[in-house]
Amino acid sequence: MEGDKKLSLFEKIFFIEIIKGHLLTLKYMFGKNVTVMYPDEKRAPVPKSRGIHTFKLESDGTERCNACGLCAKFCPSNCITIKGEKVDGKRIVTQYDIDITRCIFCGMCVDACPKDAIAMVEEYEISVYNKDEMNLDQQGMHKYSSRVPS
Amino acid sequence: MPRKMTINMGPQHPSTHGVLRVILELEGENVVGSDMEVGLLHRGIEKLAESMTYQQIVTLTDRLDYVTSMTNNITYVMAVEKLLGIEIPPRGEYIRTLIAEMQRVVNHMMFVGIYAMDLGAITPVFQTFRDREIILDLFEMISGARLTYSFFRVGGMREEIPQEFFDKTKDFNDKLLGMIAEYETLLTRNRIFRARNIGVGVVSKEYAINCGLTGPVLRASGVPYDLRKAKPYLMYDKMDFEIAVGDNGDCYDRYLVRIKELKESQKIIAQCLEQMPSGASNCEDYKKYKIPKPFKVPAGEVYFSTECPKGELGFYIISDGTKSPYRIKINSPSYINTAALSGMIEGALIADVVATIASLDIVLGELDK
Amino acid sequence: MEVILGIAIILIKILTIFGVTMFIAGWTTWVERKIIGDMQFRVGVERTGPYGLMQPMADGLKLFFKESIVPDGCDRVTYELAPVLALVPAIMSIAIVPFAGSADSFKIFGQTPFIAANINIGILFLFAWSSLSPYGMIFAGWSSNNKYSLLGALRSAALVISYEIPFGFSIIGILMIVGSLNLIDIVNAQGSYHWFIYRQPVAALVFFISIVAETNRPPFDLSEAESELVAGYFTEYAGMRFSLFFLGEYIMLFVISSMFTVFFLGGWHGPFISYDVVNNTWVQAIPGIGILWFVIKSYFIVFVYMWLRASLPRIRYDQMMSFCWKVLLPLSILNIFTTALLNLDKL
Amino acid sequence: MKKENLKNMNDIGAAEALKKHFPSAVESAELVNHEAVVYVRKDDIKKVLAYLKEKVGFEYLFSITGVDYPDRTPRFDIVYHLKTLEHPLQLTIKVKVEEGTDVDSVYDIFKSANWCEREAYDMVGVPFKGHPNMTRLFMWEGFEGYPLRKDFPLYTEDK
Repeated sequence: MEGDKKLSLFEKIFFIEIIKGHLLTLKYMFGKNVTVMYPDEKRAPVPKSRGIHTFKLESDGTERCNACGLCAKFCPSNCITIKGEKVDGKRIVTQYDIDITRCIFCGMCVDACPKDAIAMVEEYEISVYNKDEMNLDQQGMHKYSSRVPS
Repeated sequence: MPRKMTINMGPQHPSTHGVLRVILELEGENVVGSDMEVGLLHRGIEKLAESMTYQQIVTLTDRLDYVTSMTNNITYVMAVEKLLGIEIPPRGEYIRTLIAEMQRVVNHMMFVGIYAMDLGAITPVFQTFRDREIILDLFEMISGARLTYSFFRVGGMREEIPQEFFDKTKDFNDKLLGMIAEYETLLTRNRIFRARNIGVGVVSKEYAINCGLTGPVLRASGVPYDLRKAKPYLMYDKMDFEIAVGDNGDCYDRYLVRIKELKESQKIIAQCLEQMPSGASNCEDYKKYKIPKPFKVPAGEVYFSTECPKGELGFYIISDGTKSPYRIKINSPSYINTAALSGMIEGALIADVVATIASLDIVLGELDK
Repeated sequence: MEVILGIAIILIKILTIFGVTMFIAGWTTWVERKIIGDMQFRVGVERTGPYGLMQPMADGLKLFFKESIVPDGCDRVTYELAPVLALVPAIMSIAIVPFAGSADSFKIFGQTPFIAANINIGILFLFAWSSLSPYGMIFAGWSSNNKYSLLGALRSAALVISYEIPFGFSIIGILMIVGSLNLIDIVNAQGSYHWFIYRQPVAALVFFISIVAETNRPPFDLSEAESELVAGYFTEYAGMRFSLFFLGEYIMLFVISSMFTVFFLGGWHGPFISYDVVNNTWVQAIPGIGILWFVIKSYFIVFVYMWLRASLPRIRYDQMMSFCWKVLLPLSILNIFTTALLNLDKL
Repeated sequence: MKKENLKNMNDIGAAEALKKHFPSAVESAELVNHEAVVYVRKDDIKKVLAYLKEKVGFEYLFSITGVDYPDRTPRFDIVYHLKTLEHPLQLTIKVKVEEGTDVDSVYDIFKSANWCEREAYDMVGVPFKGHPNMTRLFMWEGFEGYPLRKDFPLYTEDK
């Protein structure tokens, strides 16, 4: 193959290929660093990024979800628990839990929702100190609602 | 009479690429025998798939070879499409070709970096990760994730791709050859790198075929077999590219084959972008296969494989006419390549064992399934 | 009175040099992380203190308070002895480093040269101590009852007999020209401009390669090759014992770099120097600049070490051995003969 | 069925030619969704695979797997996938195995069968006779049951 040619005697004696490599690293040394200084400086979020889940709200601030349960059914890792009841002839959701420790952020719940009631925002800093807090409940699903256009 | 020493390389070892356990019998530093233990990352993907619908299994394929999720997705959805008898429009096929080649670039960049790292050179890994980041950003732009994309769906893809993606890919592609030249400056001609590689971990042509090796490892042994040419799928029959073939089947050839494939991928990406047709990218009745409704697949069976960056990834799907497959068998390249490792490291030194394992480019998620 | 003053001077020298060297060794790790980080377009340490300058302190503290794990089935005495054996030769070698000679007009207490022990067999002293440091590795590898450690130790033992010979032979040419084993004499023989690096280029190359192997630095870090042997001979060490190995390595790095400066780069000589016609010697025009030159030159060599680490893959140990025996040794012998022929008049 | 003829053949053509050559050993050869599936009698599998490798050029065995049909006797299918490297031909060869019996190992013909057979044994519990190291591959020693059998539970109660 192409790179298989033997080193010539000239190259061998004067370390040509090693010197070339060293010049490259020296060039890097005076070049720009690519590190993103994470906590101080963050990457610009990608709008479509699949981060934490949130409810999409109607303009009057009510949930769109009617507890049909398709998201729970289509979740590959079975991490959504959903319960609803009928109030004034309209189904509303009474319990909505996402077990974030099991969630694989595949976005299938978003795709599955016929009401377009759930969305994922680009929030990725979701670590907490207590494992119990990794459960996203109905209250928590409102946290980033303002970030998604209704 | 020299006394033998048994040394346990892995599951926790810096250069076994995860949780591969290699048990080496040593005489001094020479390997006289070896055995392997795998399965420490076995998650039973094949069993899980039997209880999931065809759409949900896409998320499982992400977690096979987590470096090349896109090609896994493509292979799986194409297998199901073959079983269903769906055709997708040319734009969809071009997009799949384009993304498969970008994923190959990502994988081979990873290989070059990690391989150099295992041989003790620490800068290439940062070079390649720096450049890989650009493609990951592009993938994030279209799919929303950086590693486990779940982007392709049976009959099409999750979302339409914005024009910005193609423009940025073109910018990246124009710079790709320069990036490859940078990696090569530190490695290809370097005398220490060559001394560590030439004649190490040699696989003869016959042994390679007999062991069923795939991908760059097979081609480095002088077998010009590439599914993209042998059984063209997607748009590969319209692309102008060469198969990289090695001569000696040693680690150095495996490295060179991958460098050559990087350059060929650059050519394919350029052609894809140039020829990209407009129109729909999902199949006609894509609504039928969209997510809220699980679809049924006619009974039968199919084996479909594509040339993934690491080799031939095949899905053997048996369907019994329900919403979930009856049985899925994943034929993964890392698995088949690792099985032949024992024969390659016979008589080698420990340093050669490390080089050989790295040159196979294995990912344990795929090996253990 | 003279005796007491002499002892006091020596004690001051010892304390100063010891303190300064420990300081230098610690912050060399900072320098290394910064330089290699820059070469890989990273930032390197930057969280502790401005530019991460307090990082060595933090590392030291952490290692100091960390539990020192003793593996089961180890040979306790050798296990405890090994880190000490790795550190002591490095510290002892500092004694003969001539930071600045009597020619420097920056003088303390009269004519005292800036060297802890100005002995006339300086080179032999250096060789004796630097050859002892592999014992630390071998002890560590053997006693910690770990196969990876043992392999690392055996590698370092195999290596030490390979590189020590070209290491010694490479400077015989210089000794023939200078005619003295005293390091100050060797530096003075080079003056400002007659550095041995261009009078003895082959020797310089052989010596440089040997010292990289001597200090176990990449690309010759076979005995601690982390991708093969996990961490080599100190796999089982943790806490304070590990930090002794670490300190030993970095002190040795500095000592050996300064030896390259002494032998090939003209020691403390540099620009801003003038010729003292009355005493027929070279003196530094600016007081104290000799030490500065010495440190700059030594740190250039340290930089080259880091540069090598950032650019090269690791060599395999059998290739290293055959390289030492088949290339370096003949080259150094050839160098001795050539030097002898060219300097026949001096013999 | 000859090496030279392969050029003009498709998968099912090759399968039918194989049936013609081994009328007794090959039970059926049919096309299932584009795949040429050949059922071979259990005792003849080694003979057929050796012939395919030596004489025909199907030299590349890349997958052996077991499929469980609990309602059928014989209960298991062992599926071999073979292909040629010169031509785009591929054969799916199946063997029916009853629970408690074993199949001849093809390890001495194809080295790639080493792990594939161990995996098939591990997953559905069909042992291969003549394999040098017939132990579990993925699951640990002492693991009870065979995960890819249909009667192996997917979920168990947490304790």
